[in-house]
Amino acid sequence: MDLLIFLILFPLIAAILMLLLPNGEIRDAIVKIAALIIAVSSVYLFIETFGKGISYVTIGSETVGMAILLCELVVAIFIIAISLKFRKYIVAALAIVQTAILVYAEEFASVETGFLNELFVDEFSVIMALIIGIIGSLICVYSVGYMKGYHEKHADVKDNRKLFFFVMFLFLSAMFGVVFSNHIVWLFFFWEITTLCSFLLIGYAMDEIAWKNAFWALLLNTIGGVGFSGAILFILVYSGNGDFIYLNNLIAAGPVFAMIPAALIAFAGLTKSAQMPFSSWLVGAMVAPTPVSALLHSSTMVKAGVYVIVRFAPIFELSYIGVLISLVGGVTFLLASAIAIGQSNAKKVLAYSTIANLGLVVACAGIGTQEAVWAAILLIIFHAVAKSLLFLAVGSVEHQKKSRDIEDMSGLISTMPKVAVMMLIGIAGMFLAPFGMLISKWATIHAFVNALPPFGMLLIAMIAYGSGITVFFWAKWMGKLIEVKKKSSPLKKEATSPEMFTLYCLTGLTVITCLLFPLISGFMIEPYIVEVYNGTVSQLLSLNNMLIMLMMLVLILLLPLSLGHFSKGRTVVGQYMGARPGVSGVSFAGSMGVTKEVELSNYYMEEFFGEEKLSKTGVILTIILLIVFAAVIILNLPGMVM
Amino acid sequence: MTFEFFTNSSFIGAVLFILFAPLIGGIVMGIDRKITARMQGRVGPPVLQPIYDILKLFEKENMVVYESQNFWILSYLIFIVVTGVLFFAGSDILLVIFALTLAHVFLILGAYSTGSPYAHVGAERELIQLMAVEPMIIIAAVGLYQVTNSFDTAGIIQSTFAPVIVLPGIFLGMVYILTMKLRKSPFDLSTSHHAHQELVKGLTTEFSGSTLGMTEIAHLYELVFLLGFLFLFFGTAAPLIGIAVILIVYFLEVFVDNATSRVKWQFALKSCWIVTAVLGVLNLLALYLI
Amino acid sequence: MKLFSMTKTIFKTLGRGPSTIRYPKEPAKRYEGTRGQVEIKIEDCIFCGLCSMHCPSDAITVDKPVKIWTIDRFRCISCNSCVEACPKNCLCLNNVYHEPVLNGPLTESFTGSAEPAEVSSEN
Amino acid sequence: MTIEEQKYTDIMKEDLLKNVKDKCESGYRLVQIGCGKFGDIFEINYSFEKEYSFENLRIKTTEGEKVPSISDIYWGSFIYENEIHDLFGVEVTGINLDFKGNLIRTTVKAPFNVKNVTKVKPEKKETAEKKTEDN
Amino acid sequence: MSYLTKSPWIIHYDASSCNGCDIEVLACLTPLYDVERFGIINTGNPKHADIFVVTGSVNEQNKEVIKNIYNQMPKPNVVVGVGICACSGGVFRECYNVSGGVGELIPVDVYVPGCAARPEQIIDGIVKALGILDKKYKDSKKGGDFK
Amino acid sequence: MSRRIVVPFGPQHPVLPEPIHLDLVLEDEHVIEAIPSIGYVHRGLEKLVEKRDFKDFVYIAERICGICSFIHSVGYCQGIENIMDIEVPKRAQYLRTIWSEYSRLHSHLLWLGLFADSMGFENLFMNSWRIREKILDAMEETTGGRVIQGSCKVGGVRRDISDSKLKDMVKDLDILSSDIEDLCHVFFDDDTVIHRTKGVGVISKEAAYSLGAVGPTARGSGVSTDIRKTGYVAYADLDFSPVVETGGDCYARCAVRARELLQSVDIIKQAVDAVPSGDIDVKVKGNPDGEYFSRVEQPRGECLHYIKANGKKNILRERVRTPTTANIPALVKMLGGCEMADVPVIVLSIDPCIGCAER
Ligand code: SF4
Ligand code: SF4
Ligand code: SF4
Ligand code: SF4
Ligand code: SF4
Ligand code: SF4
Ligand code: SF4
Ligand code: SF4
Repeated sequence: MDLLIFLILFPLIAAILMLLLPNGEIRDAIVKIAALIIAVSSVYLFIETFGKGISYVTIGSETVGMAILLCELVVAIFIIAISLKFRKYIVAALAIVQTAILVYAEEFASVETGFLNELFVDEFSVIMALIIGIIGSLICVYSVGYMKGYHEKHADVKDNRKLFFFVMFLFLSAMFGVVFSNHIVWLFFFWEITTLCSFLLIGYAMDEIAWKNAFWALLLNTIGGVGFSGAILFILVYSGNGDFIYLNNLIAAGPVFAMIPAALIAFAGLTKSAQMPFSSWLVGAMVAPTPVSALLHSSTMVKAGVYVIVRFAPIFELSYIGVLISLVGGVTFLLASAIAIGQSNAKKVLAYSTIANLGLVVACAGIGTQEAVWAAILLIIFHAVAKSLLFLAVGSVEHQKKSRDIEDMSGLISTMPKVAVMMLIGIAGMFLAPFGMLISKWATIHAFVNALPPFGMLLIAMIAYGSGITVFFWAKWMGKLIEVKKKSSPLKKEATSPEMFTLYCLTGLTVITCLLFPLISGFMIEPYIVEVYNGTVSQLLSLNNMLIMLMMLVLILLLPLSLGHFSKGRTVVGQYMGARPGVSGVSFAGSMGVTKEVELSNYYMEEFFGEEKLSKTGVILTIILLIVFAAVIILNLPGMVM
Repeated sequence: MTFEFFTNSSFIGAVLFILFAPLIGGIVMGIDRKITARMQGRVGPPVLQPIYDILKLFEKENMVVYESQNFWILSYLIFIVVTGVLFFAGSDILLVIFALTLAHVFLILGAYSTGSPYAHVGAERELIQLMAVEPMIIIAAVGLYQVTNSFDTAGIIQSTFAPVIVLPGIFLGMVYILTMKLRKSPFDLSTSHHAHQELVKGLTTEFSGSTLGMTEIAHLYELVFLLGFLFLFFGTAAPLIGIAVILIVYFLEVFVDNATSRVKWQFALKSCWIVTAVLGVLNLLALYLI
Repeated sequence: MKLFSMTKTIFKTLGRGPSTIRYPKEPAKRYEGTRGQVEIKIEDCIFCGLCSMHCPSDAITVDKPVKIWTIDRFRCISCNSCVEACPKNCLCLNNVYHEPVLNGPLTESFTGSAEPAEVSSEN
Repeated sequence: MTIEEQKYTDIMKEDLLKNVKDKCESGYRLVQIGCGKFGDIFEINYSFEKEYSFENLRIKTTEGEKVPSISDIYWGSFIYENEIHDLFGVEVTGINLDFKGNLIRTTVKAPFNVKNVTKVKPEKKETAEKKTEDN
Repeated sequence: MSYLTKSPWIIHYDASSCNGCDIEVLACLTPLYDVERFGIINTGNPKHADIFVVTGSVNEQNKEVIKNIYNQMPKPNVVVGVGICACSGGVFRECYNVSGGVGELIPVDVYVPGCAARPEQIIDGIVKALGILDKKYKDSKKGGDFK
Repeated sequence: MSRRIVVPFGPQHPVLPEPIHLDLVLEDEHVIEAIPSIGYVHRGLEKLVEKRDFKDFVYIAERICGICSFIHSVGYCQGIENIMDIEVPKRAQYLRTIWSEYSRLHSHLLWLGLFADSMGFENLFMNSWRIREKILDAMEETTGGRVIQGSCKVGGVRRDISDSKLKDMVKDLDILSSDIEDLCHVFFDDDTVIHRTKGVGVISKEAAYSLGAVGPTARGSGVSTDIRKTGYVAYADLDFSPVVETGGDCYARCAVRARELLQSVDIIKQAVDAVPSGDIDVKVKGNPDGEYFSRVEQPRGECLHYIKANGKKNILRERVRTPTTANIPALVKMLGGCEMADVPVIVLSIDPCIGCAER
């Protein structure tokens, strides 16, 4: 399977090319071509491996292994150096610890690891690869248009687009690495690269706040990194032979041995996927240019986090460790959703909703049953598509309106109809039946009712409340988009053509994934589950229900046709304004002889859903959960040692 | 047990619902208004008044702020019908709930789309209500599943014993929620049947003629659906008791409507969530002890 | 502090039955003293104009030379002032209200000849 | 049969604020401010009450003169002062909530400052004619 | 008979009335007179209303308000002027700020004279208005004025 | 970007029987700013004194407002009588008292209904008004008018009430008071009512006094002021003391009015017991010359009629300062920082009567 290697290396080559090319048409063209190649090859990978189950690739070369370890060290040194330069001593210390553990494990562990089957691919990897390959590269295309505008508008930010595109492609490369690695040290290596990339991208503007947030992200991720390296240490120290350094072997070993490393890696996954109490880095990452946010949120970074947790899900089935992870996810889902209500900054809303959705994935993975994993993977897919669409749409609006505030998107349907409609579809994809996320939520509920009582019920309660909350903040946003106070003619050009192209593609994807969801489920997720759980899957959602969903979707797609009917023969009158005199449009004669204008803002209810209060609650709750989590691990350790 | 949409019985259920729900809903609402009037010392309107109202609305001019508002309301009506159809055809109850939410979101979007201050506040309040009731409904569905081991209404209704016996808390919680769903005082926050003291007409301020008529029809469909939902707690195991209890519950709703002032949204939200937690979640957890 | 303190009143009201007067099926209730509209015994009128002078809303016009007494029903506020002012007691206020009309103004003229009073409604 | 003794104190406009302040400090509440135009003189009454004892301060002013607002002393006086401005055209300076002639909006500016503003002959209904009469 | 006559919804506005007629209009809604017997509901929103009940006379300030309400009522609709003030301006007709009855501003279909108009009279007036409403509906259907 | 919602509240709004408007600036539903404005029903009737004979002006005075119509006519007549030094017969004074208190009953019941409606308590509204109809019946039977009584005139009253009718009226009132008590119980005790009224629109005693609030608005804040205590008409002979509550919120203002209902019943009973026989009016000769501030206590509080005359048939100036005008400054203060849902409740809690405030 050279394709795997190609997918990892090609973006890397593209990245290096980016460093060499100057700003301009040529580079833009190359970005597009490279993106196309990546997307096509990921699709090709899908076709190649379709129905083949799991397959392995052996590099088998000591040199590559050593090179990876070396690179790992270089990355570590870079992180340590830059931390020291900016006097972030804790980050440096953590990085040192993590590297030390790794080096110790590699060099002094008593086992010979060998190099065999370092890479692998199965349905889950392919799904992830498709997400990375298609959505990730679309975001790169979008960046071509966006970054030009970005620098026109932000004269104070140094134009470092070379570096920008370099890191973007590097990121893709690392992500492919993460999902294809079977060798855990390799996995860790790619993992660290994503940390580094995100650090660089968040800090792109290079001003004080950007650096601050970048370091914050780095700090939390290195905490996770320490956990990860702990897992490697554990494996190498306690396993009788080196086999367990391979993911497939480790998972096959079952909970008795794998529980602790799985838990530690899952802990790293929690940090990377921005679960509470680590969620703050993702919110801080909003300072980066919008494509970066889109990339971090939809197809890379956080997805790496949930990817590893879902990978280990079978280990967690019906275990307390798993329940604890689920609860962390559940609490995160509930509270992050609630916080989103109080936000009017579109990107922040998206950020919190990402955190919340990942929380749901984590909750599913922690439960670890077949249905739960099925739901988790569905969530990952739908979330990636819809979320990237939303981020990019927000970015385009931001360019036009000079604001990322939802309140400023009022009446967008009249000024930027195309983007607004796409945004509406994206939002619908996030919470409405019969669109994607809702299907997943449905599956999640089905999964939880059968999970480890009574925790399943607790999680159900969280979902129940959380879904009410979700409806609120998405629906009010939709409302804002279509709320036209006064009709105005649409902008001629809503965004640059690469931007529009990306948006169209993603909108199409959002709809298509919903339409094809029975197929995706039947041909990709179910085989994976069958394989992992060594058995047949129970009917997760009956075909009937899927058909009904499809019919609803078709209905929704058809309904806009009625608009034609309604555009005739209606009497058009202005809004009801209390019959106030002096009304023209939405302005009216107010008290004291002043003419006022109607303003319509959404509700934010900060007395209930204040960011500070809720984050604090979430952090405290999850820290308690993590302490219990640590206690369980430590209690389990002695047994392992013997 | 499993639900087959295209079987005869579910098809009949769906068709019956589409045809007769507005009529039944209209009569129930008419009786509601009659009883309300009596409680106020008045004679009240004819029992068929709600139906006259709707027929009248279709005779009126359709006045709009923007034409698109009609689209949202049409979608609202259609998806309320879809909700009911799925429900009475015996489909997955979670799916039914999601369809209901979808329908309401359409209604809310319809209100938003007019850009009117009163409709706007009404829409926000309706959203708050939606958020307030959603948890309870989902928990009710899960509770029913726990008892009957089926998510399909067709399966739930055939339970060998009335689920209400082990789900008393959830049933009461649903009754509490029902007040909000029926937009009755003390929870008639977003719009109301008579003039609304805070919002004029709130949500529906900018709808007129056939558009308003459609929301009213949707309202009737929803009423029948909600009563049907309550019936699930009795099922075929105790149908007569079920009907009797539902009648009593409905009378109580009318009574409560008459015996309370409107509360503020803060209270509405808090109380619904607390009721959900205390009656709903605890009931769910208690199921494990049995 | 209690919920549903309205219960007693509600059930009392329910028990008592509606207090509605089913007007127009039932006749309207009226009292003897109810102030309705001005009536004139035109035979007795001497066209002195006192009523007109004391009418707070200038509803009455009196044309002495041609002996026409006119009242604008759209102006009369049923205040009884004219009745009290009339030296001949030829005015009175009955207890019947004027019924709604489709268009106005609504003036009624009475001519003081020996002939029966002529009532006309001009537009 | 006087129920309440009528107490009037005529004061100079310049002393108004001082006198009002005295009233305020000795615990009176402001009952009303009322204006009347008699001849060319505007008479403004400031009525106060304390424990059912009812007293008036009265100032006189003419067209074009300004009257200081007492809203710094009695916050609620704006309602009367705006009203006097709107109906009589007396300029009151320094009102805390100045409606700028929009409290009571009238067809005729400062109607109480105009003689015979009402229609003389009730038959004449047309607004146009009414307006010509106003002048 | 169209259904309009079975379910007339009203909107009430106090042009410059003295409250006397207003409270009588309100009294019509209350138990003793209970106009809901005829399907009448006080909607308070012009866009839902079929009958516009105006009390009091028109003055310079509320002219526009009355017009706004009238213009926001979907057709067919009728206007009922309640009270002498709405008919002609009543006792206040000569006030400088009163320009006269409501009929001078918008077409009034039924006048209910009286000061204050009695609830029974108002009911009569509304019943009369229903006939006109029906007629307007039929005419409009012939003419196809609206959809 | 601000999170403001600007709502044009009124002039046409179902909760407002009369037009006023407020420019509500909200954040969520929290009121940041609410500036009221009036001016929609200004007729300019004070100016009519130039046209109307001072005796006929009473018909206009009573149409200043259809609710305390009667008390307005008392206020006006009393002013003229004081200028002209007319001694009004005792029986007339007692009848004026009785009708005034009936007006208060009718007005307070009306208000309780509207107030209940303002918080969406429809049944309470209906039941208040159901009871009120009984009061109106008594009014119509004795004066000839349901809301515009037209039975007060300069020099006395225009109609007498027979003693037997007076007795019947007291009997009816006894029956009514049990209904009224049931009703008041709801306003006092019901949780949902308390939720809407307690702590809403608070105005302290000092603020109420210095803002010049009158009537139940002032008394709800603990300011004991009641012009009836000056002893006009027959109040000097009757035993009562102002109803005072100290909460300063909507609940307190509501409680004041609810308790005043029972107080009025009591006053009427006292008056009926004490009503002397004799004439009901005296002949009025000549024209007034002088000025007078006539103060009466309306259901909404102190109302002031200032009359200045110069011996002509037409008086020079009639100024009416109505309770609502006096309460508007307090209202402005109450509205700051409330919830949107509270706005109708607070506005109604001062029982605004715009008709007379603007005249
Ligand atoms: S959208 Fe915002 S961050 Fe992006 S370029 Fe424009 S202003 Fe800058
Ligand atoms: S819900 Fe409200 S509007 Fe509807 S009937 Fe009841 S009180 Fe009236
Ligand atoms: S009745 Fe009197 S006013 Fe009339 S003409 Fe005779 S004397 Fe003159
Ligand atoms: S009753 Fe009054 S208004 Fe009517 S005509 Fe007589 S004096 Fe004039
Ligand atoms: S006052 Fe009497 S007699 Fe004189 S004109 Fe009038 S009605 Fe005739
Ligand atoms: S007609 Fe009479 S009661 Fe009606 S508003 Fe006019 S003055 Fe008042
Ligand atoms: S306070 Fe109100 S009820 Fe009383 S007279 Fe004035 S307007 Fe009428
Ligand atoms: S406020 Fe004025 S207009 Fe309104 S009812 Fe009272 S007196 Fe009449």
